[in-house]
Amino acid sequence: MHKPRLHPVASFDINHLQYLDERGQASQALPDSATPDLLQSLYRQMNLARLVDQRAVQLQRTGQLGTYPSSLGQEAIGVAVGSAMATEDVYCPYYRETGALLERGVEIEEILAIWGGDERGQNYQHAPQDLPLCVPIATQLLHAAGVAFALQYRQQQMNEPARVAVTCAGDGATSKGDFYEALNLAGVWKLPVVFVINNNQWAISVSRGAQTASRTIAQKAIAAGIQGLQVDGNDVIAVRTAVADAVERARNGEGPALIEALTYRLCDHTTADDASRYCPPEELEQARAREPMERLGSYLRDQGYWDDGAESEMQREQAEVMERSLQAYRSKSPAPPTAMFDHLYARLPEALLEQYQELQARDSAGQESG
Amino acid sequence: MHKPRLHPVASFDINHLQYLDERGQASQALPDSATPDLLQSLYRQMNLARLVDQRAVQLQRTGQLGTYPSSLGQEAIGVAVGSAMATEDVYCPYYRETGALLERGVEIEEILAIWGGDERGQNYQHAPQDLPLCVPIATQLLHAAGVAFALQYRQQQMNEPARVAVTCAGDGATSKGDFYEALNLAGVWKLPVVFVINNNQWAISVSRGAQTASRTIAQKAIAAGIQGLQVDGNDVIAVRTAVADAVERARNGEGPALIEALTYRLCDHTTADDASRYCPPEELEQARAREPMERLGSYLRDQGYWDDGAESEMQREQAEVMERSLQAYRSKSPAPPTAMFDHLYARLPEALLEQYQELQARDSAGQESG
Amino acid sequence: MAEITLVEAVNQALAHELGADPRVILFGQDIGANGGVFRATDGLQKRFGAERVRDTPLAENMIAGIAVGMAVQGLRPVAEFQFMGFIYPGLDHILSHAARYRNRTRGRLSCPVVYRAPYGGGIHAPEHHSESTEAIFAHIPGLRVVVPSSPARAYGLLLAAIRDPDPVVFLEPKRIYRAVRQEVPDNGEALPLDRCFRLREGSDITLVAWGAALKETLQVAETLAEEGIEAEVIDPATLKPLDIHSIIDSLEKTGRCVVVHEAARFAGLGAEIIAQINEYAFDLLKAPVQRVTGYDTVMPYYRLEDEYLPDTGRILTAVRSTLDYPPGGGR
Amino acid sequence: MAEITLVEAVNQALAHELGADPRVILFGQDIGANGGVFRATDGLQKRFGAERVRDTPLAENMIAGIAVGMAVQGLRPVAEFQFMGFIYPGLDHILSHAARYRNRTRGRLSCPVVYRAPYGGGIHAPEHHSESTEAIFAHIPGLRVVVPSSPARAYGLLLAAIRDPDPVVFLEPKRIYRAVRQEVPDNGEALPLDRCFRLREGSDITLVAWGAALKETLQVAETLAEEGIEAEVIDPATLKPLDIHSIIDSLEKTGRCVVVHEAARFAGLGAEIIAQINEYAFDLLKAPVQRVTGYDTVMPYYRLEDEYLPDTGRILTAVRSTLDYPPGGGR
Ligand SMILES: Cc1ncc(C[n+]2csc(CCOP(=O)(O)OP(=O)(O)O)c2C)c(N)n1
Ligand SMILES: Cc1ncc(C[n+]2csc(CCOP(=O)(O)OP(=O)(O)O)c2C)c(N)n1
Ligand SMILES: [Mg+2]
Ligand SMILES: [Mg+2]
Repeated sequence: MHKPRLHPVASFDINHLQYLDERGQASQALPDSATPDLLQSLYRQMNLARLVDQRAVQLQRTGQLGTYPSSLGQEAIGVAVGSAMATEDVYCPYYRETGALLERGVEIEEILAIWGGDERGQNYQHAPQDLPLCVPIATQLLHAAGVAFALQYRQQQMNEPARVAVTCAGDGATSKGDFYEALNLAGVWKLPVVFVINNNQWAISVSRGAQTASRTIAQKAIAAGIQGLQVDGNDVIAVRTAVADAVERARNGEGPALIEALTYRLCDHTTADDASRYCPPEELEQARAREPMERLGSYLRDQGYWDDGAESEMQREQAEVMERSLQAYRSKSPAPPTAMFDHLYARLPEALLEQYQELQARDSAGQESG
Repeated sequence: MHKPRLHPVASFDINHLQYLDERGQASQALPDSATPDLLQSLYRQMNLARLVDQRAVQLQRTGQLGTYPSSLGQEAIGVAVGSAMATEDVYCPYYRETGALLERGVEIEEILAIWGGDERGQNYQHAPQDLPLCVPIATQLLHAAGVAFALQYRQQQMNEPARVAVTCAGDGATSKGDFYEALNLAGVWKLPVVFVINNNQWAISVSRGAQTASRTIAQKAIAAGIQGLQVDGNDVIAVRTAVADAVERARNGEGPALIEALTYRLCDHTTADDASRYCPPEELEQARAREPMERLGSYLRDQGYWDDGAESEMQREQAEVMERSLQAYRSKSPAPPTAMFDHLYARLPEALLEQYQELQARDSAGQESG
Repeated sequence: MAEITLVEAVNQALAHELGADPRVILFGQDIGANGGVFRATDGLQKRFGAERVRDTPLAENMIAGIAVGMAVQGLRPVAEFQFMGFIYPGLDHILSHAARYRNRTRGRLSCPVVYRAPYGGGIHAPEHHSESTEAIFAHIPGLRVVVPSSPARAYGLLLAAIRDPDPVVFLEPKRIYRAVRQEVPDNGEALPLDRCFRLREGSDITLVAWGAALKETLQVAETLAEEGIEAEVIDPATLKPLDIHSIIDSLEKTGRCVVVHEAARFAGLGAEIIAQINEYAFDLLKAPVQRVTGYDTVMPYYRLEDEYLPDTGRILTAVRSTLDYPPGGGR
Repeated sequence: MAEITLVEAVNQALAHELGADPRVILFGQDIGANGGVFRATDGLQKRFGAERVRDTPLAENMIAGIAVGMAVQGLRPVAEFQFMGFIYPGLDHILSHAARYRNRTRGRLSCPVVYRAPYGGGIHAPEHHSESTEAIFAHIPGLRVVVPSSPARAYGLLLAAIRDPDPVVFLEPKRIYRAVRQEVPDNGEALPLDRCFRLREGSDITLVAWGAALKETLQVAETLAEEGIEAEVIDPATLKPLDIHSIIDSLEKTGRCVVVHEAARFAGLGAEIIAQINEYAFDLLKAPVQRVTGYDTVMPYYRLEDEYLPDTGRILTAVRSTLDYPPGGGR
């Protein structure tokens, strides 16, 4: 058949960013922002995230916590994202976010409370503007777009300082309309929002390849006419640099960005999952070799920024912090049954008074007899 | 700031196809499929679509029809799409589809019945597998993906011949999650489906530029890892060629495609709309010069495939067809009130019997007294 | 003072709040230059700027979702859905997030958003343009569901909805968008969201209806009055949380009740009202409460629309048999 | 024969229909190699192939929508939503399309799809994993809504749902997925979708409940029996269309009724049942019908979950006061 002549009307490139390779060697000169102090702090925070994850899984196994989603192997993403944001920016997390939450100032016992079945954990004492953990996949991406609009509006109409919304989601989340609608709106309204995808290759048991035929997740930005970049998600320096750049651009009114962070879920999806049912063990093994902690650790040691002394000091300190948090978590007295009505509306509507009183009566009866 | 080194990991081009330029001159050699017969028939069908549209708008103005969406200026798309499909393929339309429906064998009086407030119009007598008109924006795109899966499944599991689903939507529809979810699934499941976007620059009063920051609609295919192509939507030959190619590829198991057909809505959104509230008159004027009928007409005349005689013969014939259809539409007796229950379920559930009988009683009471 | 229609009263309320509160922003499809397909936002973009009265891309899920983000970050978003039939893609964000943000964060964040939509049938529109599924929203804890039935109530209730610290689904009965005109002073006075409106006093029977169905319900009350039967007509207006006590108070007088709504009967809001009457006023009841509603089928295309909607004939029949209960035993 | 659980009965029914009808296909998130998060599809992909038991990308709106396309083109899709709380993004396709395709095309096309979802609380799961919003679906004309409450009924009703020529929302009470074991012969025999099941005979009071709430309801019936009070327990199972007549028949004997459901009370299905009892059995009623339900608030995180769910104590209280009605007038 005769081939028609086509006129190119648009062309696009998708790029990948890496600073530290799998062996912890710099594959290019590090950015100026990567000071020893920063790198040490990123290392510490990743370690803390991993520790919290481990203990949370143990708590779940011993019946002291509900279902918990560990972020084993993906700590670089959360920690880098949290670290790249300014305090006054607004974080819109999904649920696999221990590292980022810790960076944002959320207390360990708050994180435990959330997964321990207690809404009070979402009442972050030190991150008052950040959104709560979001369970319905990808919905937080639209909330982030809305938050970004509010920030933009408050800057432009109410003379407030420029702030940015940052949000995370998994690779599975990119299949949901919310993802695309959020990117599209962010593009056309030029919203100050940064979308970070934790591409850990799995959505529970569904592999990255079964989610989408697109070669990269980053290229999905093209559909919305926004910036898209792929980063090595096990290289905390690459993630932090990419996110910090994107946040700066967003703050300067240059619009949104999508960042795909390539990593691997080195754990079950949650404590309710059994990845051995579907995850090829070889793949897991290979992925282990690329994980982010050792990579940064060996770079730090190579550079003389870290040693055994620093390591054991950190482990001791963090173990203590964790222990205190566990105590706080365990000793928190339960909310009364009526708490389920306390924040449903700003004020309890008259129509609900009877139900409230029924719960109240049950509670005092329970306390008397109990 | 030091610029990081980025590695390109993917690149993409979006192309545009045109055969007939705005003045009706061939901008490249026509495809073999563009025989005089085919071109004449496309011309006729576009004319018929325009005639039906005109009369429908008149009917609405005189209270004989409900709200009606004309496709003035966009006839090339529907007609080309209908003409590029095989009879046994399945068409999944939206609502601005007069041209395609006529090609598919839907009766003019059926189209009028639909907009005249009568479900019986959706019971196409001559396109039994095609989907009904779809009002909720973009939802038909997912139905088309489902249909395509069924066709693929029936071919592979039940040894039926290869068939293809073809679906259309507007530029506004590309902002809705359904659009993206359908493309993404089609890509990853390699479904035999062709998505055609009538990019008429408006979604009611919202301009193409306010829908999305993406330079083209065609590039949205990149997000799903599928083929995307932009065509001159006022060039019926380009649209037909592109759609026919895509249908063939889909039929051969080569997967889905997205085709953006660039055109302009030369009319109000529907008879309930007043485009003068938002549409710049200059823009409309310029767009008029690019409309598809005159373009093909002048090409046909230049080539000696058409003349005044053929034109008046066609107008006479089509006027007759239209008149007969109008008669049929007007003379159709109304459905009884109980019809609203006749096809709710395959069999009327007992729980609804009372309501059915109430309607029945009202009807006979009405008929007796009336 | 000029008399205005219900849809003009909506416009007046929106304009009032845009003027009064810089946090208020409006968005939706075609609400800008076009002024909304029903002109509810006519002229507002010109007056208040395109930043505050914004057209969105075509995605209801997005509209519902960004409203949540805007509201939790201190704005007072008022989102328009073009028709109630197009809210469904946005339900997830309304039910799973808007309704829950305050509760989820123990009051740290809240979601004062108003989701507006024209609702109901009777204007001979295409499929999906005639929905009345208020019961879906009314089932969801954390939401308020409000339906005005006159220009004055549209104005006062919409002001209240925008000022309310929690999410409100505000459903506008489009069949009566232009049915009556009323003087509605633009005085910024909100109406309460926690009680019924008694539109007519009477002691023989209580008629409960909302939105456009009040038109026929009030007509029936007039017809009855000519026969010396005095119907009390109650418009709950705020369907959730529902002020059942005003209805019960009325039943104390009448002991008889008919509920009228356009929505399909099964699991419609009429059922809840009957359930609560059963619970709170069992001993007062002299006859079963009857429902006059849309049928339990898809709202038909417009040729049969009038057969679907409750009309005065059906309401009258129900009223008479309620009054005549027990059959033969008459009043 | 081995005794199986409710979730195993679901698996058995799915396997049976996959084997019997080549048009049946299953899809959803993690239903393939993983066998579903509750293992409802365990082993089915291996047995019937990845073409017929398919994992989908993560998009419920897509799942709901493609099911429509598959069904109208001759397949018998069975779509799994991972939890009821994640159906909402797909509601639009269920309400606006699946429920309407037959009607819209005057029977030319039809939509025999089954939308399955685990539903209800009580398993200490995170937020959104404990929804009971069956009333939303029950309000929608054109749907069937089915809730099994035992392994045998899960098997028979799911077979019927898959074979039904119209769309069915099939809600599986996950709290009792593994609560009891029963012999369930794999004989391919469907149960009817148009009538209630009487789980216990009695003439003193009628208890209506479905899904997991039947567990406590039946326990209460046992407790009452020890006191010589015989409760009749009715499981409607098919909530829409509802076989009200079996309930009315029971009321002919008992004159008293309590409805139990996990869902929030306001505009829940209990209301509809009471409304119909009011309509059909007004003169039979010796006491107001009471509802024991979830509270009208967001299902709390799991620490307070048990306070939210109806328990035997609350049911007993309601039963006793219904039996003792009028208060003091006692039986
Ligand atoms: C709307 C919705 N559907 C389904 C689920 C159940 N679910 C929880 S996590 C998950 C997979 C998410 O995968 P991905 O987005 O890649 O994130 P990851 O968990 O891998 O970090 C699913 C299906 C949910 N939470 N929300
Ligand atoms: C879900 C949904 N939202 C809103 C509408 C109302 N509406 C009908 S047509 C239309 C604009 C569609 O624009 P586009 O997709 O570009 O198609 P066009 O009408 O221009 O052909 C809108 C908003 C609808 N039908 N469905
Ligand atoms: Mg993942
Ligand atoms: Mg358009």
